[in-house]
Formats: sequence, C-alpha cells, structure tokens
Amino acid sequence: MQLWLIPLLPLAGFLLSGLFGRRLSKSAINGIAVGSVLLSFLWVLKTLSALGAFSGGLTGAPYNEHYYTWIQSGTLNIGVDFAIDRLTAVWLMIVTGVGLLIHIYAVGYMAHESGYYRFFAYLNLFMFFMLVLVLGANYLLLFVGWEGVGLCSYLLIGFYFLEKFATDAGNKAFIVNRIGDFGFSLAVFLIWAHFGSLDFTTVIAKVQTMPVEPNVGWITAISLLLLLGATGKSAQLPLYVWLPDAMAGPTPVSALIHAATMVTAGVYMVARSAPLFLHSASALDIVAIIGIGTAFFAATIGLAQTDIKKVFAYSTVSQLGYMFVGLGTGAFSAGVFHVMTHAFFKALLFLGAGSVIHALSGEQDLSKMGGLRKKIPITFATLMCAGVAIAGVPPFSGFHSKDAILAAAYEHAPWMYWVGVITAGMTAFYVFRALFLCFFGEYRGDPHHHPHESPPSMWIPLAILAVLSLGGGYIDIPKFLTPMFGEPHEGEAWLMYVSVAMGLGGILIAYLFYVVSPAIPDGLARAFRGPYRWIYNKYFVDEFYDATVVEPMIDGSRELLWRVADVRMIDGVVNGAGATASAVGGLLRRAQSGYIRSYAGWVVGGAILVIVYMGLKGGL
Amino acid sequence: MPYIVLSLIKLLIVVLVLMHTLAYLQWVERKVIAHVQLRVGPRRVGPHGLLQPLADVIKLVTKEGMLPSHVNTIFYFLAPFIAVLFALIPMCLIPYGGDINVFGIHTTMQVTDVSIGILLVFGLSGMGVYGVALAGWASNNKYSLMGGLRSSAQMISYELPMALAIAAPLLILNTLSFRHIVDGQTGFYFGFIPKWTIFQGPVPQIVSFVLFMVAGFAETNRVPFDLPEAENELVAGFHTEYSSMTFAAFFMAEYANMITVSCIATLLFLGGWHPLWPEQYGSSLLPSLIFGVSGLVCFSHAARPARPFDRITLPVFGVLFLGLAGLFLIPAGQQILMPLFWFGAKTGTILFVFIWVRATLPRFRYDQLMGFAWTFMFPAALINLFVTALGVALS
Amino acid sequence: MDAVLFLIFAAIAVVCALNLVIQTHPIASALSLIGVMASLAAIYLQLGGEFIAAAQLVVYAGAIMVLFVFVIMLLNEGKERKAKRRLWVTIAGLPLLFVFVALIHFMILRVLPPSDSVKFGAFTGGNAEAIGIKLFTAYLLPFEVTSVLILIAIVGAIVLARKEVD
Amino acid sequence: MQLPPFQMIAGVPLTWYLTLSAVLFALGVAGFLFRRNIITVFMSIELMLNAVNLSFVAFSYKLKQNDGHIYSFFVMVVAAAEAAVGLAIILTVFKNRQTLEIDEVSSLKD
Repeated sequence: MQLWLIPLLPLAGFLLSGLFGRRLSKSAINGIAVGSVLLSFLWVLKTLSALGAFSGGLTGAPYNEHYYTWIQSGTLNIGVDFAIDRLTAVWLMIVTGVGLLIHIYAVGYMAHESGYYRFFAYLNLFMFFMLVLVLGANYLLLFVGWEGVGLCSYLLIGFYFLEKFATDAGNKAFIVNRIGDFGFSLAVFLIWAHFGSLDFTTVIAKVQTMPVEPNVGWITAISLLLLLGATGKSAQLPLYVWLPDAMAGPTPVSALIHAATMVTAGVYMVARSAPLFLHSASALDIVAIIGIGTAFFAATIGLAQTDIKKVFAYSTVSQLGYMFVGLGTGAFSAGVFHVMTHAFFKALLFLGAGSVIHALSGEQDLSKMGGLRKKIPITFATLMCAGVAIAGVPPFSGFHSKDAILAAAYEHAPWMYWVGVITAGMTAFYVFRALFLCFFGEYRGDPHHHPHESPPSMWIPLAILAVLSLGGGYIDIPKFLTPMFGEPHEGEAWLMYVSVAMGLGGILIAYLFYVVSPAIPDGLARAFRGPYRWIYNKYFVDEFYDATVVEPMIDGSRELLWRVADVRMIDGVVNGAGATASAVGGLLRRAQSGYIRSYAGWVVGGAILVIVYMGLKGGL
Repeated sequence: MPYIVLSLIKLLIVVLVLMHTLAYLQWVERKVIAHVQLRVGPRRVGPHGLLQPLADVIKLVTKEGMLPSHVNTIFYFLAPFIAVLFALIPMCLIPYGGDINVFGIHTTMQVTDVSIGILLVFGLSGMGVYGVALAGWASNNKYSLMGGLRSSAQMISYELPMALAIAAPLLILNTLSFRHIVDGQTGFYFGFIPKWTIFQGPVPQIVSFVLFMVAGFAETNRVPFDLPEAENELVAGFHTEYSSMTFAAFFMAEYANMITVSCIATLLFLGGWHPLWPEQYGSSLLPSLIFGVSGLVCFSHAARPARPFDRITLPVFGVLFLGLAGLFLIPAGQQILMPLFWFGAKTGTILFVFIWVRATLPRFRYDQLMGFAWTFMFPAALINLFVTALGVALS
Repeated sequence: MDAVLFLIFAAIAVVCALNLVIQTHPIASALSLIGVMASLAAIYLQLGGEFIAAAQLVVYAGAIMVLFVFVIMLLNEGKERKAKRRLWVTIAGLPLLFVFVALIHFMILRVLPPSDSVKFGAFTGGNAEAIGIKLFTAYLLPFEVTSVLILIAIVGAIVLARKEVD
Repeated sequence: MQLPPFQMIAGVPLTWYLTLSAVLFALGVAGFLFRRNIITVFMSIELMLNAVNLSFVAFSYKLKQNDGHIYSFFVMVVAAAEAAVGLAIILTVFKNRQTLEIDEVSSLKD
C-alpha cells in the first residue's frame, strides 16, 4: 500500500526547497511545497479508501507495513513500521487536509516575507514528522515524530529570528517541551522494561490481559509519565506557558502547528495508549482534572487579553483542556471528535486573524481595530462562522463535540460538567469579544491606513474551513471510532440545553459589552481592579516560574557548574594533562639532537640489545 | 674439466671474430657513408682500403696517450675499461647457431646458455652507461660532463621503451633463454612465410621491432641520438679528453654495443639463424650462389682492370669467393655454416641500417630526444605490449 | 668449485663494501656499491636465484645506481670535508659494530645446522617462470600495491625536483 | 637450465652466506654512522638492503621455496621508489642549503 509515500512526499519537498530553495523562484517553491502536501493528501485519500475506511472497513487490527529492522539488540527489536487504524485515519485526514489548506493560505500570507523558501521547507519538514508521528507503529517512532515536530515548532516560532522575542519564545517552547519529553522518554523506557516491547499492538495486547490496578503501580506510573509528556506537547497545566508565546511565529504556523495538529499530538498519544490509562484507576482522573483545570484557567486568562492572537492562543489551551476532559472521562472518541472540529474552527480563527493582521499590515492589538466589517467582508463572515462554531451554537461543529464531552463529564463527575459549562460560556464571551472589538464599532487604528481584503489564495482556504467548521459536526467521529473505543453513550437532553444556553449567553454579554455600550467593561475592570490585574497578567505564572525554576537553575549553573565544576575540575584536568605532556616532552627533547646518525646509533644499540636478550633467553 | 676447456675455446673464437668484426665494421661504415655521399672512402691502404683498420689500430696503439691535468686519474682510466667490459660480456651469452657436432663433441654455438639470457644481456648492456658517464665526469671538462650527464639520462630513459618492446615478443615465445627464443620461431606459415616474431601470430611484432630498433639507436648513442658526443655542441662529448688506446676503447665499445643490439634484434624478431625460406626451395644454395656470382664478377673485372693492381687483387678475391661457395656446398660444413650465414646475414643487414641511418638522418635536439622517449616511445611500447598480451590471452 | 666461486665473489663484495665506507668521495662509494651489487648478483645465481640476479643487475645496478651517479655528478660536491668527528660515535660505534657482527654470526651458527650446504643448481625454484607464477597468484595484491607505490614515488619525485614555475 | 657437470662437489655451508650478509649489513651501518655526505649515507642504506636481500635468498634456498626471492624483489622495487624520492629530496635540500653535510641539516626549521 506504500504508506511510506505519505510522509516521504513532504520530506522530498523539504529537501528540494531546503537545499536548492535559494536558487529556486517563489512559484517553484510554491509548487514544491503545496504540491508535495497535496500529493500526500491524495495518497492518504487513496490509501484510506483502499483500506475501506470510508466504507465501514478497517475495523479490526491495524493495517501494518514493516520496512526494516531499525534496532536489534538482545530482546529489544524495533522495526520501522507504519500502521493505520481508524484513529490514525482521523489524524491523517486532519493533518494532510488542514495542512494543505494552510499551505495554500501561507502562499498568500508569506508572499512579502524574506526567507520564503526557508519557511516552506520548515513547514514541509513539519508535515513529514507529524505524519511519522501519526503513522508510527511503535512508541519509538512516535517519539521520533514527537521530537521532530518539536524541532520544527522551535524553528518556526523563531522564524523571525532577528526579533529577540521570537527567539526567546522559540527557546521557551523548546525547553518547556523538554520537560514533557523527559517524562515521555521515561515512559517509553518503562514500557519496554515492563512489557518487553514498544509496538502498540503488543503492548495493548499485554495490557488487556492484566487486571485494573487498584492503586499506584507500573501502569499508573507509565500513564502519568505519558501524561506529563502530553501536558508538555499539548500545553496543559502546568506546562502550557509556552503556547501563548509561540504566537511569535507567523500566523499560518500558529494555525497549523499550534492550533490544528501538533498540539493535539498529546491527545493522540493518550488516545493511542487508552488501554494503559483504562487499566489504572487514578491516571484517568488525573487526566480529567488537569484537562478541566486547564480549560477553566486558560479561559479566564483569555477574558482580558488585548492581542487577538493571544486571545485565540489561550482559547486553544482551554479547548485542548476540553479534549483532555473527554479523554479523562473515558469518552476518548468525544475527545478525538473535538480534536477534529477544533482543528477546523481554530485553524479558521487563526487564519482569519492572520487575514485581519495582513489587512492591517501587522497590527495585532484589538484596541487599534474595529469597524472592519465593511472593509474585509469575507474575513468577517468566515470568522463569524468560526465564532459560532467554537461557541457551541447548534447545529454547528463545535456544538456536537463539546456536547459529547460535557455529557461524558457529567456522567463522570457533575462538578466537572458545571465547570465545563461555565468555561464554555467564557469561551463564547471572549471569542466574540475579540470579534466584536475587531469588526464592529469605529476604526480606532491609524486613520491614514486603508485596510484591504486578502488575496484569493488566502480567503479560499478560509471559505473552505468555514464550511467545514459549520458542517463538520455531522462527520460522526464517535461512531467512526466505535470499533476502538466502544459505543458513545448519549447524555440527557437538559445538559445540552444548559451548555447551549451558556454559549448564547456568553455571546449576548459580549454583544452588550462591546457593541451596545463599550463603557461597561472598563467600569468592571475598575470595579474589580485586583482580579483584573491578575487575569490581565496571566496570574503572573511566567514570573512565578522564573522565580522558582529558571533563576535558581541559571544561578546554580553559573556558580556551581561553571565556576567550580568546569573551571576548577575539567579545565584543571585538561590543562594539567597538557602541562605534564610538555614537561615530559621537554625531557625527551634532549634525545632529539637532529643528528640522524646519532638516531641510527640508538637504533643499532637497541637492535643489539634485542639480539642479546633473545640469545640469553635461548629463544628463536 | 672439458666444460671449462670447451668454454675457453668458444670464448677465444668469439673474441677473435668479434675483434675483427669490430675493426672491419668501422671500415664498412666509412665505405658505406662515403658511397652514400658519392665519395670513394679509404682506398690508400691496401686494395679498396682493406688494410685501413690495421693501420688505424697500429696508429691508435702507438700514439701517445695524453693525460689532461686535474683529471681524476683512477676514474679517468677506469671509465673506458668499464665501457669495454660491459660491451663485450653480452657477447658470451648470444648464440650464433644451433647445436653442432665437431670432432665428436656435441655443443652449442654459444659460449654459455643461461635460462635468463636476455634479461642478463639487458642488464649488462645497461651497465655500460657507467663507462660513458664516468668518463664524462672524470675528465674534468664541462663539455665532457654534459656529455656524461646526457648519456646517463638518455640511457635510463630509453631503457624503458626498450624493455617493454622486448617484453612483447617474450610474451609470445614464453621464455627468456635465447636458445628457446630461436626455437620458438622455427617453421613456416603456408610453407613459405617464416614464423619469425615479426610475422608470428597472434600479434605480429612489427611495431615492437621498430621501437626496439629506435631504442637501440639511442642506447648505443648512434645518430640520430648521439647527443653525448654531439660535435657541434660538445666538441666530442664524453670522450673529448681521451686519446689513443682509451679513445679506441670507447670506439670499440660503441661498435660492440651496435653488434649486440643487432644480434638481439635478430634473435628476438628475425628468427635467429633460421633461413628466410625453407630448405626444399633451396635456401641452402643461396650462399654458394652469392659467393659464386661475386667470384665470377671479380674475374670479369680482373679481365678489364680499372686500376693496374686490380689485375692481381681481383683474381685473389675471385678465388676466395669461389672457395667459400664450394665450402658451403659441402654437406658436413653446411650444418655449421648455414646457421652462421643466416645469422650473419640478418645481423649484417641491421648493422647496415645503422650505418645507413647515420649517413642519412640529422641529429635530435636534446629536449626532443627526451620528449620523444617519454611521450611517444613509452606509450607506444605500452600499447603494443597491452595488445600483445590481449592477443596471447585470447589465443 | 662452489666454494671458490663463493669466496671470490664474497671477497669482492666485502672489499667493495669496505671501500664504500672508507672512500670520502661519493662517486667512489657509488662505484664500489655497484661492485657489491654485481658480486651479489653472482652469488644469487649460485643460490639458484636467476631471476633475482637479473633483477639485481637491471634494477639496482642498471637503474638505481645510475640515478645515484647522475645526481652525484649533477651536484658535483667533491670530497667530504674532514670535519670534527663527534668523538663518541667513533668510540662507541666501531666496537658496537663488531659486537653486532659477532652476535649475528653466533646466532646463525646456533640456529642453523652446519650440515646443510649450498650446491650450485640444486635449487631451481628461482627461475623466472616460478617467480612469475608465485608473484601473480599468491602475491598479487602486494604486487599491485607496490606498483601503486612506484607511481606515487614517480609523482613525488617530479614534484620535488622540478623547478618552481613562477 | 642445463646443469654443469661439477655439481657433485661438496657445496658451501649456508652459514657463510648469512655471515656475509651480516658483514655487509654491519658495513652498511658503519657507513651510515660514519659518513657525513647525505648521498653516501643513502648508499649505505642501499647496502643494508642488499645484505638483507642476500639473507632472504639464502633462506629461501634453505627452505627450498622461492618466497624469499619474491620478498627481495619487493625490496628492490621499494628501494627504487625510495631512491627516486630520496634523491629528489637531496636535490631540493642542496638547492636550499648548498650543502650535502648531513649534520648541517640537523634543524627542522628554515
């Protein structure tokens, strides 16, 4: 079935535009980048239809392809295998499909940027690693893809490497992810130590035979370590801090990597190792709690942000929290469902925001926007679609997935449902706050500047995504994933009404605050100055981390590792070796008279000694 | 020890014949060049100058040997000795004919037969260069030194193509001993084309024959490669400072080398002492025919003498020639003489070519000489060797 | 007869070698070295090494030494100047050498039974055919490597000796 | 090759050959140690090589196999290469320092 073609096409694109991009024309680079992704998307479609994924097939064991044995050492035997089952299928569709749209969008968005070929090379490389991550049939390949996408995200966040904040953001993302990856790698080691294999199928098969752990044990440890990795990659508490800063990268990057695909890798990983979590009593609860906490927490921060991309970034974090709630409450299919819908409308939100920024040529501050409704109608319309979708207004996509998750949450623990509902309200509020501030009222920006609508290469993807985020809810992922995660159970009807009501309420309040009488929010902010400052400054989490983790680390490195370990010990040893060598050499130099004949004399003497020795020894 | 005695006898014969050949070869050369240049050449001493070599020898021996000042005496005298030595030794290894029975003793017409004869001859003649080089250096004279340097460089350079040219026929004949080399060339194709290596399959060695001859000219410092003694540049080159016997020694060495090269060429390419066409077509009658005819010619000339004393000399020669013709008709003599005749004929022809070329061609320039060796001869010899090897491997 | 031949050539070799060491003039040394080589060639013949003997003449005496003589003439340095001989070399060197020879001779006598003796022609494995076969079957790789070495040497010599064309 | 008729005479002890080679080798060493002319030193090396060759050939006579001959052949070839390069080096040295005194080229610098 040539699964390897799927990731290799983008890799080829990366190599082409990465190696020769300097000499290629922009159109050529567009052709390579978009073409490679398009091809791999088509190949995905062909493969899936051939496997019968669209016609009720692919229900049983995953379709596996073994290419070669990568590591063969003792009982450790890791092959380069690609496998497809329904979970993978969903992700393949999301990654290649949304990725394709975003590539097309980027052609228009990056048109005037320098380092054009660099950007697309990175983007293709990201596609390659993401597809490896999704297709890999064992934890090690998953890990490879995992690190690869991390690398690409670092590169793309720091794409404008001339700005300090961009590089800082890149480093932050990378370092924070290291913490998660550390957990993940530990988990992989444990899995091998415990199950003797890294293949998903083997591990899961072995897990199925074990009893559920009542209290903490191997499986719980593994699950929690995996979860640590997931929190890193998917920006959950406590490691979410990198994602908002990651918006320093170009907007298509934010849309593709930091909204639609990479950040959902954690979800994929947890869903992939669902049996592990299911066999540990405590792990799932922790997942759910982290999820709901993140959702609420991020939503509150989102209320007060003034940078449009920041707003959406925090909303991403909170939506990811929703997904984890879905996973944690056992409704894996609901979580995955939300991944898909979120991919649609959040990508749309970011791309729309990008289009706005593009229209205002780089302006991101909401307080300098407004009244763009007339100026950029297409962007306005599409963004509105995204808004209603994320707000969970029926019958749009967000509604279905979020509803499924909340239902599962209520079954799991009612309080979780209520928190989730409130969060949903806040989500609706801040999203529409952003939209209203952007499109309604008076234009508050530089009066001499005249916003303009984006080129078709940008708004066509917007339109497609708009359609998807409106109608995407009818792609019944839970039913599709039934063979893997079992039947999705319907919640009672009133839960749905409440959440919908909250959503609509949020929208109304936003309308009241920011369109009808813009005075109110400032009054509120003045009334609750303390909490507002907290929220506005994101609860000073970054400062807290700086004080507790970063500063001690740096000081410790400087004082102990550098001043003592490096300078005293290591340099001491090295210099000592050098000094000794030169001293010995100084002694030996005396023999080095430069008179060849004296050397010869030494040689003869040595030869004679050897002969004498052998003669005495009576050898020969 | 009959072996030793036999060898000594052979050695004696060879040396005697060789000495006279050397002496008269020079006479021949002068005559031939003279006729090429429409002159008469030496004719004062003896009829047709036939006693000229004797006179020369006497002159050289009796002449006072000049010892220039500031020469390195030992080497000065060592040089001609070396030259002659290594020019004469190879003669002992060259066979002049097949096996013979004389007075019941079965032996070969060769002083000694070494199974690596040709290699040995090659090595020994290669050492002749020391004579020239040393002479040039020892006579403490810049022209001589130039000559010595030139000759040593030239010899080293031309030994390579020579060796490669020799290697090709050896590949076909698959031996290093002269005797077997000649034996390998017996027989005829279609009964009349001799199986000499220049004609023999799989690859006829005409190219390597030519290359060998050219390299031979260079090795013996003959025109057009006589740079070491180029008169108009270096007075007389390496033997500028030599006179009388020492000079004669170099002279001898040069001619001896010429003969050696011609002999090797004969043995290696022209089928040694094998006749040009088979017995049954009367090849054994050829010598008698030649001598007979020349004898008759002598008599006819004696009848109408051009010069007064021809009336005496020519009949003498006529009788001589007719006697030789008769000798070649005696069956017992034939098995000894025929090989010698054919061998001598072939060698003589090549020697004539040497002289002919000297009378005809101008001299090379030194850079041309080296360039010719390295850029033409060497590659050509290599290619020829390769082709031959291919042919041998395929057949 | 064998012994006589051997003694003759051995005497020539030793005398020439001594001359090589004693003579102060390079040319003299070179010529005496040639003498050594020629007599060694004869001794090789006695030991049945026909091919090696020929190679000795062609390669060593015929080519290498010509090169030496050529260079000596080219530089034409003249006699070695009597310079302050470093004393310890003389004092230590000569006895050292005698010890050396004595030791080797002692060992040879000790290792080899005096019984086995050399007869001319008793060993015919050294003719060109045998050598060639051995050389191109068992020792093919070393042979090829050596030819490459020669090639490198040629290039190196040219690079070293040519005039710098500015 | 045809054998001459005096092969029945008792031969030469093999040890003579080896001793000869030892003597030649020692003389080569002596030349190396005592001579100061680079070329002479070089020739002493050649002498040593020859001595070694002799023992090679002698031993291959004792063992009745011609590997020794092949070794000495290789020695010759290598010696040829060595001579080519070495003489070129000597020429260069002479060009740069106008001397062949081996003790005057004792310093690696300049």
